[in-house]
Amino acid sequence: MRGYIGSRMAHSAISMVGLVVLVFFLARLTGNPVDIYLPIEASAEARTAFSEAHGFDDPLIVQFWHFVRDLARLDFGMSLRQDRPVLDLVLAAFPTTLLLALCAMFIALVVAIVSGALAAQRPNGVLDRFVNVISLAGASLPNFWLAIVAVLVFAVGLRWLPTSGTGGFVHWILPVMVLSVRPCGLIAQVVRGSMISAMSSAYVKTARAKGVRRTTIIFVHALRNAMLPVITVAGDQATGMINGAVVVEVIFGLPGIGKLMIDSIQYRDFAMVQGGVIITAVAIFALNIAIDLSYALLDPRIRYS
Amino acid sequence: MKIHRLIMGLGVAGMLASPSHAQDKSGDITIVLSSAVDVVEPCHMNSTGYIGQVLKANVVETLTRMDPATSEIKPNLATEWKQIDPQTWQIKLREGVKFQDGTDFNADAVVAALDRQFSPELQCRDTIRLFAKTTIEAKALDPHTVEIKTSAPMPLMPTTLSQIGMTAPGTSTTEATKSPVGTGPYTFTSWDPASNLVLTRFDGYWGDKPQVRQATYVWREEPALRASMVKVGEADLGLQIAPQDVDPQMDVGYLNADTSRIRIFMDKAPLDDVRIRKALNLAFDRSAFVGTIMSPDALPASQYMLPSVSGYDDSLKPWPYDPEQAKALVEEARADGVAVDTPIDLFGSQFMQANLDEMLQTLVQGWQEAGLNVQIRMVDKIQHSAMRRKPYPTDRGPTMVHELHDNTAGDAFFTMMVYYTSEGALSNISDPKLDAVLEEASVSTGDKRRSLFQQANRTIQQDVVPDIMLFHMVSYMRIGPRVSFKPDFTTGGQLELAAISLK
Amino acid sequence: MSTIVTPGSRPNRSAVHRYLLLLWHDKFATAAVMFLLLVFFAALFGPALFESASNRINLLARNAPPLSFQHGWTFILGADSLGRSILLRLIVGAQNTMLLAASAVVCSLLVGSFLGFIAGYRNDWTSAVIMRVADVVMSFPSLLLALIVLYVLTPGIANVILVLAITRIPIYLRTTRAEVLEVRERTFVTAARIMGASPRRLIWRHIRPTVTPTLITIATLEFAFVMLSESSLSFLGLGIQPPAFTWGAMVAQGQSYLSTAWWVAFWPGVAITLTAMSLNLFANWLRIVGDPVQRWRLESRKKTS
Amino acid sequence: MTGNNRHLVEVRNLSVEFHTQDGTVQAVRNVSWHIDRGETLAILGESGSGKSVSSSALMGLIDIPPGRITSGEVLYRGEDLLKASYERQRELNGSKIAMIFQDTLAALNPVYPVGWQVAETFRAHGVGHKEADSRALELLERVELPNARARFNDYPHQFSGGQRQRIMIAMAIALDPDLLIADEPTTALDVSVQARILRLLKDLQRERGMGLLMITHDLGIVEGLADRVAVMNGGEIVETGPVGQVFNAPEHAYTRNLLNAVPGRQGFPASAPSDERRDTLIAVRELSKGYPSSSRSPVVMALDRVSFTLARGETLGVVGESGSGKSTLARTLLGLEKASNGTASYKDRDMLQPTSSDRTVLQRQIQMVFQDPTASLNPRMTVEEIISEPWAIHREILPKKDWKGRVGDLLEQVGLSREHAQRYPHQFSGGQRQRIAIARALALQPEVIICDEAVSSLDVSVQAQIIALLKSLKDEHGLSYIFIAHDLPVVRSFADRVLVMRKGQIVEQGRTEDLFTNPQHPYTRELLQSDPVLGGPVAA
Repeated sequence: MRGYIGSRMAHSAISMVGLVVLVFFLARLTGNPVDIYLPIEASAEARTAFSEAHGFDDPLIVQFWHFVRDLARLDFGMSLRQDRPVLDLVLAAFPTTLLLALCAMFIALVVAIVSGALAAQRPNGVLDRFVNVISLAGASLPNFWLAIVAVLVFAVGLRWLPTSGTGGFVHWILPVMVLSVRPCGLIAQVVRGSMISAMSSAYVKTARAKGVRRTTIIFVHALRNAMLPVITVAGDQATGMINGAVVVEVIFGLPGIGKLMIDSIQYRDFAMVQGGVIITAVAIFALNIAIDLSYALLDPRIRYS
Repeated sequence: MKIHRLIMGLGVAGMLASPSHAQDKSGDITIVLSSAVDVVEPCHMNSTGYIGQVLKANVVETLTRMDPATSEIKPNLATEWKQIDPQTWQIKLREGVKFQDGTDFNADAVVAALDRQFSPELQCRDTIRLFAKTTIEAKALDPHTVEIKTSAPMPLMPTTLSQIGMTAPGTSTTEATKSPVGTGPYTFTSWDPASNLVLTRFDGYWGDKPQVRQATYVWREEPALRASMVKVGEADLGLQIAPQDVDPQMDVGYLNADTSRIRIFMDKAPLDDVRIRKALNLAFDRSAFVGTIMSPDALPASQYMLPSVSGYDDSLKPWPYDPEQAKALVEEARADGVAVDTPIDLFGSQFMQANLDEMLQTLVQGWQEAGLNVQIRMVDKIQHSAMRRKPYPTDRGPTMVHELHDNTAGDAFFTMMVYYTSEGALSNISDPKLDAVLEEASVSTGDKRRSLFQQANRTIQQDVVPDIMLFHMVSYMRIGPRVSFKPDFTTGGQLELAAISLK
Repeated sequence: MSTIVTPGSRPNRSAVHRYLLLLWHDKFATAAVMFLLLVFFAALFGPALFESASNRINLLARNAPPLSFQHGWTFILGADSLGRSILLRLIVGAQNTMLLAASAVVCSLLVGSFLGFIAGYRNDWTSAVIMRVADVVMSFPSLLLALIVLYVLTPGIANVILVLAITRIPIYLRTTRAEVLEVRERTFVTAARIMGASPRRLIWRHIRPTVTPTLITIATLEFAFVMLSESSLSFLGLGIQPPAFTWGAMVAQGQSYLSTAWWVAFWPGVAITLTAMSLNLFANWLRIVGDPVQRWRLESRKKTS
Repeated sequence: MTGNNRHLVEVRNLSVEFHTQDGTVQAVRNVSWHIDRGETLAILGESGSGKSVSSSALMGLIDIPPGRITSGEVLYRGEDLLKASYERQRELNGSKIAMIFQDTLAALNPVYPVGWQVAETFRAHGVGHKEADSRALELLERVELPNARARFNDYPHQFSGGQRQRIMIAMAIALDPDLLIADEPTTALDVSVQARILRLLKDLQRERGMGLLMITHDLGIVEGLADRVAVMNGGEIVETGPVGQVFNAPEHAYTRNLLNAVPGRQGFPASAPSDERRDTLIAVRELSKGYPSSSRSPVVMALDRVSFTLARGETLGVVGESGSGKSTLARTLLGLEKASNGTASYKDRDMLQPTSSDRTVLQRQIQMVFQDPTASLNPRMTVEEIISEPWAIHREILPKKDWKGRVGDLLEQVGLSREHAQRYPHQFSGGQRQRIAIARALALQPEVIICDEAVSSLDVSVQAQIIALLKSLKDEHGLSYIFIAHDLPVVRSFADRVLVMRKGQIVEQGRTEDLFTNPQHPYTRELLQSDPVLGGPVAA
């Protein structure tokens, strides 16, 4: 197992190198930041001075070398826009995204698993059809649409919840709800399919022959076996969220990593984009390893092979 | 399970963290801005709207100030000023003023603040914009008199001084400050670039004590959210409310100093033909936009500045709507062999104004009916900037760019030299006669200066036609029931807390 | 429980007729196909019939409400912020929407599954390289990648397709590889290998048909996802450029009117959701029909009911 | 409720129908049987005979839909379980009536430790966690699971098939049920293991006085274990009575056919007097194949210096228990595995590292028939596509226009009809599928066919038919077979020569008759002893 994690980390490291190279050069293809940071009427001299001061006039390969050299010392550089260390800013934004993703995934999983598992008890029954339609609809609604409607309904119309921003528990309800709709729909679909096959398996028959209670059969025997594909899809969704629940963060004014990265590329704050991508990639690689470990945790056959 | 506990914990922490309700909060207000305040360096505050809205006249003050009603320059931290010779100014300072950190405001402090503006590390946007290549040398003549020598004549020094913030002498000159200190009525209390910024009343302020005790700035990019926040009472002032969300009960519209136009690059056919440029202006009905896509308070524009700016010519009227004539002009040009069917690229950038997409699409439809083929290309902010300034990209066909300009300084100079002279960084005109007029105007003063600029404006609109002038733009501010405030065209760059009164 | 079907028990009908019958036995799929046909014809003929009408700006009818005939029958669904008929725009926009989503899905499906077949079949260094590249793309925030690519290139329809296709390739790649790894060990593949079947034949005749149903299911889910991503790009100002438009762009454009004219964003949202659901239902049906072992489920329903 | 005049369990006139792909199928019709405590009843039948349906009804395991009970009663101590509530059925399941299943790998939940699963029987019927665990451990020790205490928390896949069956049995007898149903409990097991499991069941039955309902297709088991037998065919009980009586004097034609189909029941054919020298087709010398099992432990030898020859027209049987290296041998010869050492040649062509032209010849001349015909036929191809695939691969053999005719010929050769060509594999029974697989193997007119457990998964009567088919094909085409099997009677009835393999080595080889009548190696003797047919009744 330890060897496995080791090899996974090695793979991740290789991918990370690719990612670093990619993000560095791709970002720099998007133009010189000087046109944003200086007033539009700035003279050519002022622009040259700005480029020199920030090293944008060095050949790309030299810039890359500086970047790699600093990175080796875990120095992600300074944000061009905010004039603060990139690492501080990224690490300040990351918890928001992480918490958002965790809560949304948790809610999505719970709702999806319960509804999907119950729907699977009678394939093509009334409940099954209902869950199917609702989850499909949930999976195909635009996020930003849902977000604004949710604000208009729950914050402005009913005045139950604050519109946006950070603060207490109540501030998280709307964004988390909005964010969880799509994964919930997708996961419910997977749970349903997976549970149908699990419920018709031989071990469920064995459990019935032993006289095990129905709820135990569904939620202990079948569900755990049905979880592997669910974890795969959930992991995929979680990856997307860690990469930034951009739309939700933008609309609700949550200072998360997705918004940070989108803003940064708009402002050509390259150090920031690089830092953001690297840190989220670390999180995503960690998540992938965690997913593999949870496969092993759920299924001993994987654990011992 | 753990996550659940985490959520609960968060909720509890949030409740504990919010300040106790027992405290008197009647003097506290919340203002919701449209973009994040992630920089608070005062030497960018006149070039970056949201920095100015937070800092200018609240935390950091200027030596002079402009009266928005008359565009006149009034004393502020300076009590009087005089021009000794074309390149020397003498300024008398107000006495008894202290910075928020307790240091005295005196001639040395002003010299330090001016020098700081020119620090190469800071690359102050205000300095780059206001002084271009001109340098200055400031020195203290006595504790309350400063002399400024400039490398080139600067007749508008008092106006320029209304845009330079006086930071405390202790402020770093090598890196952007993250807690600016000035002489203003509010101290910079706290700032979390991710979520909010708080200003608190400064008790040692030299002027009148304002009503607002504390102001919290938050930001939301989504206009509907800003509107909702004021509506449900989460904020007292909401800026940049989208025209479609406007509720006349709560929202106040005001000319925001921005004028929109479409600049024509006159170098390629068919745009090199003045008939085509006129046809472009005649082919749509400006008044039809007002109250639909544009706010009902927007004004069709004839010149690239507000009527209150010195140098504006009242006699000029916006181009009329005359589709027949537009069509005729195009046909005439076509008959003369002008390639009128060449597709024209119209560049725009979403961040510039609300409903831009819709406005441009409507314009394109009008031009299409006049027989011109224009296609919209929306680009990123940075590409938009690169498109607008010299040196211009060379590999392009006939091009037009939508742009906005605000002249809050009150003098036509700040518009005309940049946009309409051959040397201007954002100009595509090269007309020696016009250059001569503008050159003369820029060094003149008084009525002569004004009438020369007016003359130039007439030439531009009627003979050169380098642009399609659109509207003087309107912004809406949503004002909550607890406060009253009257926004004006300076509000885009300055939001004086002292001008807010509590009900 | 004899498993032999006596020959001749099924009347000899043409293949088309037989499939139509099979379709008729799944009422949900029938409804879905009918809706998809509607969309298909709209996409095919919509622009030719209504292109100019759908672009006619009429500021007087701005945000005209739905279910009102004041401006004519074409305004039954209301008008958008420029007074254009939403119904006509939905019909005309179907072409770009379908073209964009289908191209993006097909591109990523082809490239992703091709790489997946290679990675799965040749379990050597090529596989490792492909997987690492997939990891890089996976961990690169997709919206950020889209922004960068669209800043570098211009946001024309081809580039939007490119961006959407690139970011979704890993999904197909990983699924295909996992399936291939499993299917290539099945006995019937071994049997063909013993007979001397070439790798190409093994992949094309044996592995591909087994993997295809899974890929099709994913592709239909992805279809919705691509429509939504395109919408998000429009929301961030980087989608398809006017005067061209898609349903996603219509939602994005209408979202700023949600509090005053909900219908502007609502109808295109409904169109996206219905298309996504129909595709999903159709794909379920297709999967059953395409599998000789499952097909009887539809056939027997005809006998029993 | 404990009236002595009543049977422990009685099934009366039970009829059940299922909805399947071909519409409604009568799974059982008017089935009646009964069983008492301490008694062993065997329900004997081939696949699809409906032999498991009544026991499933007894435990409420028939899913509704697709199944539907149309008539009858299932009485447990006089109580009709078909009318029992879900909760009442649940109470009885596991505590009064228990069941063990055939495929233990599927029937045990793969993700929970075996101890937990055994203890669950207790917990489901109200025993506390601690006590359940300790009693589960006692049970595992009782069923002689080696190292039970240490392996309490291991998972099903970590045990061998025989061990898993012991775990299943422990689970079933936990609450001293009145009736234990064993549904094909030993089918997938090696003969020696099978013998031990059956002995264990018999002991437990004697010890606890349970009724034992044995559902099986294996006549040897019935003969060795049961008191009474009910023979089922096509959903009906065709004959029932004490085992001795039914087996010695079968009344129903089906029973007689079934008994006749069992290899060796009529005595074994004297193996062909094939002493004349025939040319050698395949020669294998010192063939070895090692797997590096893990970084630390030593190399596991799947094949250890194996040498033998196959002559033209000869049938070479390869026997041995699972894991003995039989299949690895086949796979290595076909180039699916790389040999670590040794040589193998086919008519002087190197089989292990053939040149590309040799490879083409080998691919044409040596074919294989697999154990599981369902898995070895691509479910998405029609029979015609499957059989003509070899020609699609080796284009030069047959022009495409002739494929259809040849497929028809081949289908007829293997006893199917031409019309079957357009069907899909799932529309055939197991035996028919195996015929299709054989037709495919014949398509290239090979000289050698390797049969890897080719008849193991088939019913006895079908098995006999397939063997007969193979025999006739051999005579017609002069084929040679390498016939891998674990079923000794089958091998004895079919092979000319036999290799006995154990742990990758050939422990003994010789002419079939010599080897079976006069085994030299102790392992061969042990193997023969365990076989229910060859070795005599288990209980004896």
